[in-house]
Amino acid sequence: MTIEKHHNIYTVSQLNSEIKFLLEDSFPFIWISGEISNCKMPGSGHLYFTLKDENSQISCVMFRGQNQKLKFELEDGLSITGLGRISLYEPRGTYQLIFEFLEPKGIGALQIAFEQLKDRLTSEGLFDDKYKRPLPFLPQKISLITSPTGAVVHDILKIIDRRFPNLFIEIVPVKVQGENSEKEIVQALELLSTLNDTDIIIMARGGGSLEDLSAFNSENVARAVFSTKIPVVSAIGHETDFTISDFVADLRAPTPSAAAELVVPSKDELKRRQEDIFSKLKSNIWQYIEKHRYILAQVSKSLVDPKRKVQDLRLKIDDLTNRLTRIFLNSINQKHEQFKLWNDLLFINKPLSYIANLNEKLANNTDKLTTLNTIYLNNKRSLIRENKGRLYALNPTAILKRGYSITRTIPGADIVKTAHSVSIGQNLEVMLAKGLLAVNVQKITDSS
Amino acid sequence: MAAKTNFEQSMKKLEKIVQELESGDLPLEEAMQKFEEGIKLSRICSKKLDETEKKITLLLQDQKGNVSEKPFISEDK
Amino acid sequence: MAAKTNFEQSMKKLEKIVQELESGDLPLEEAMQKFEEGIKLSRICSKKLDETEKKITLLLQDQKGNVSEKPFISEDK
Amino acid sequence: MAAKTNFEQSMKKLEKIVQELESGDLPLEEAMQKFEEGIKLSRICSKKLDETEKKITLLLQDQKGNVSEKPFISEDK
Amino acid sequence: MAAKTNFEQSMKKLEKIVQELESGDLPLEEAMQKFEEGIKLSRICSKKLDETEKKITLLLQDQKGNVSEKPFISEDK
Amino acid sequence: MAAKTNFEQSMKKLEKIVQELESGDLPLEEAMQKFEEGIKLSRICSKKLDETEKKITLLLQDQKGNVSEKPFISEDK
Amino acid sequence: MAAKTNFEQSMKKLEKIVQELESGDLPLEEAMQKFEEGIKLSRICSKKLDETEKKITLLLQDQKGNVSEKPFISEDK
Repeated sequence: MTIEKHHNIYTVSQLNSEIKFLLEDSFPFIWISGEISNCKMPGSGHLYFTLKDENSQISCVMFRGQNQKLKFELEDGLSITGLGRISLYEPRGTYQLIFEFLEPKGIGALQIAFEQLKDRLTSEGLFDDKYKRPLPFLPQKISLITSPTGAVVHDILKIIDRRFPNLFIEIVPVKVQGENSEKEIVQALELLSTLNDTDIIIMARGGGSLEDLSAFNSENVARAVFSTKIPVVSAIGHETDFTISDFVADLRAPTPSAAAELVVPSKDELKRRQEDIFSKLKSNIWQYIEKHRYILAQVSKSLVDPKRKVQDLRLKIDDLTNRLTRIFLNSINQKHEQFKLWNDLLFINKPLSYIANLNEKLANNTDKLTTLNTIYLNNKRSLIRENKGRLYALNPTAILKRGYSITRTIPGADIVKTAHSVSIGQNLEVMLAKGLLAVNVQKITDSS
Repeated sequence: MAAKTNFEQSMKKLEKIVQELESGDLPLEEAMQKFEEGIKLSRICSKKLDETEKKITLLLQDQKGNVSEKPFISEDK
Repeated sequence: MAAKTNFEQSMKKLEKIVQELESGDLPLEEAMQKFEEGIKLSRICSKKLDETEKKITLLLQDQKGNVSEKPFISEDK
Repeated sequence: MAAKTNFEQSMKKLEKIVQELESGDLPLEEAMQKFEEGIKLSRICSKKLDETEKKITLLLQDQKGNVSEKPFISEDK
Repeated sequence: MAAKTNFEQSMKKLEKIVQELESGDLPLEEAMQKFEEGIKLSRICSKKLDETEKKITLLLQDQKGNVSEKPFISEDK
Repeated sequence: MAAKTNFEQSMKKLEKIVQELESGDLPLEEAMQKFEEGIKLSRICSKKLDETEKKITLLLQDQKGNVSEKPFISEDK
Repeated sequence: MAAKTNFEQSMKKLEKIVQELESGDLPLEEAMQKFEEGIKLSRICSKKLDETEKKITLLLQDQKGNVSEKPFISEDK
């Protein structure tokens, strides 16, 4: 307000901009309490209302993201305490409170202390996500920091037993409220951190007032949780109860029972999952084998066996052999025929006809020869006969037929012409016409 | 320690192997290797589930800082 | 040994042989040789699968302590 | 041995001989020689085919352990 | 040997002799000589044909393992 | 020997003798001599013809004894 | 011997004797002598012819192998 008296002339925008800077820088987060009035929620889902006390009022908004987390209904006349920041809307020069957190009024100093501690630890980075450790998927030892009596431990054990019966659960008994509770919790955390033989720590407590939960909102516990080497799950109160421990723990469970569920997986489920995947593994490997067997069978089936080729070739060989034999036999037959022809002709022309001719000619000549011979001989013979006949006709002894006779000496055959040419006693022969006489001279008469 | 073998990691690996086998594109030897590994992983997981004995104890520390353990007897049983 | 031969390589070879034989242009001797090799490869592959199957069965038996003969093929169909 | 003779070459020779006999009027001795060679080649080829068929049967038999005329078809049907 | 004589040449000679004998102008001795030679040639040719036929029968018999009187001629008709 | 005598010459001589005997009046001794020679020639020629005939018969007999009349021709008809 | 006597000369002498006797001027003794000589000559010639015929008969007989009294005339008529 005093700024307007300066000489500097601002433009409205400059002014609003500087005011915005001043306001927002001065009131980054403030806790404020007052009574709600004029509460509206248009279609945008943002919550608009006016916060007032006896003398003043201020426009407020809670954006949808935040107002959805509200654990109670906002209504006119309700007194609330909330955490918000001042924001100036430059185009209109109006300012308003943007609430991050709201709760009904009446928590008082504890709540404020809580918020302050939370702010401090936040700025220190204790709640940073980077410090959040992952929980073991399957813890084998669970350390439970809680009261050994009461429903909480019972519920947790029951749930764990149901989900995973064979787990090692270690209970670190502590007071969870009242005097020494903070100290015991811190000691328990430190002890577990020192022993370092557990997989996870659950800090659990049932629901209660902010006062009841104060140990879990203490800075000591928060720092103990933060410095623990083992992942810590906080399970304090009911779903709506937030504690500092919740923020600093590696995981906040809305309830102790939920913590048990979050920390311990269901053994049955895991077993089923393992079995499922194992049977899938088996079925996949068998399928793999079957697939490859099938492929092999397909390929092997396509392996053309050359029997068909062999049969084709057999037919071809038969054909060639048949042709070969047929042609060859034909040619042989032809040659045979040819041979037979010449052989027959040779026989037909055998020289026997020559012989017949020559025989005839020879016989002719021979006949002629013998005939000529006969003729010749006959001629000669007849000539002889003729001469002989003529000779006989001139036979000087022919006169004997007329009674003459011829006397011849013996021997000597001299014709006796005179008587005295013979001597008595001489033998003579007398040729008669027919026959011869042998005579002896007895007397000689000389006629002369 | 058994705790060193991570159940979840083994399951992840196993799942990956199952997928690889499902595709059917692995060479036989590799598939077989994968399968063997899968069997091992599966066995590890199975074992892992039954490894721990059920035990509920109370961890106590006295004033002097001595730590002791004693069985927890549930009050309502 | 047959086991040393890479299954995939044998399958590749077998496939190639099948194609070559399918083309039908091979001289008898070559076709015969190819066929023989094909049969051998087919046998090698089959044997390899048998061995693998045996191994699988043994592995599964180990785990369960009792034989399970290809239990899953029929289950998921 | 007869098996060493290339089958295709023998077939070619046989074909050539048949053509020679078909085309011309060869003198008896030559024709006889050709015929003899042809018959021999025919026998060699036939024998080769017999051997090949036997081998095929044996190969198929080997694989199954018993004779099967259509070895693969029957398996996956 | 008779086998050495070329069949075709013998046939030619035989043909010539037959023609000479047919002409009928030969003196007896020459005709006789020719005829004798013709007979010899005829015998040579005949023998040659017989041998050839025998050989054919043997060849065909060899191939079939049993005698077939009408081996090929009748088969393809 | 008689075989050495040329048949045709003998025939000629015989003819000449016949002509001489026909033509002239030969003295007995000469005629006798011619006649005798003629007879002898006739006998020689006749013998020669007989021999030739016999030889032919023998040749033919031989030929027939081992020529087979229709060896192949009849088979394929 | 008588054979030595030339047949033709004997025939001449015989004719001459016949002529002398025919002239009739011869004394008886001479006539008787001539006559007797004529007779002798006639006989000689006849004998000669007989001998000749015998010889021929023998020759022809040789050829035929048996006696034929009228060998040629009757045979070819």
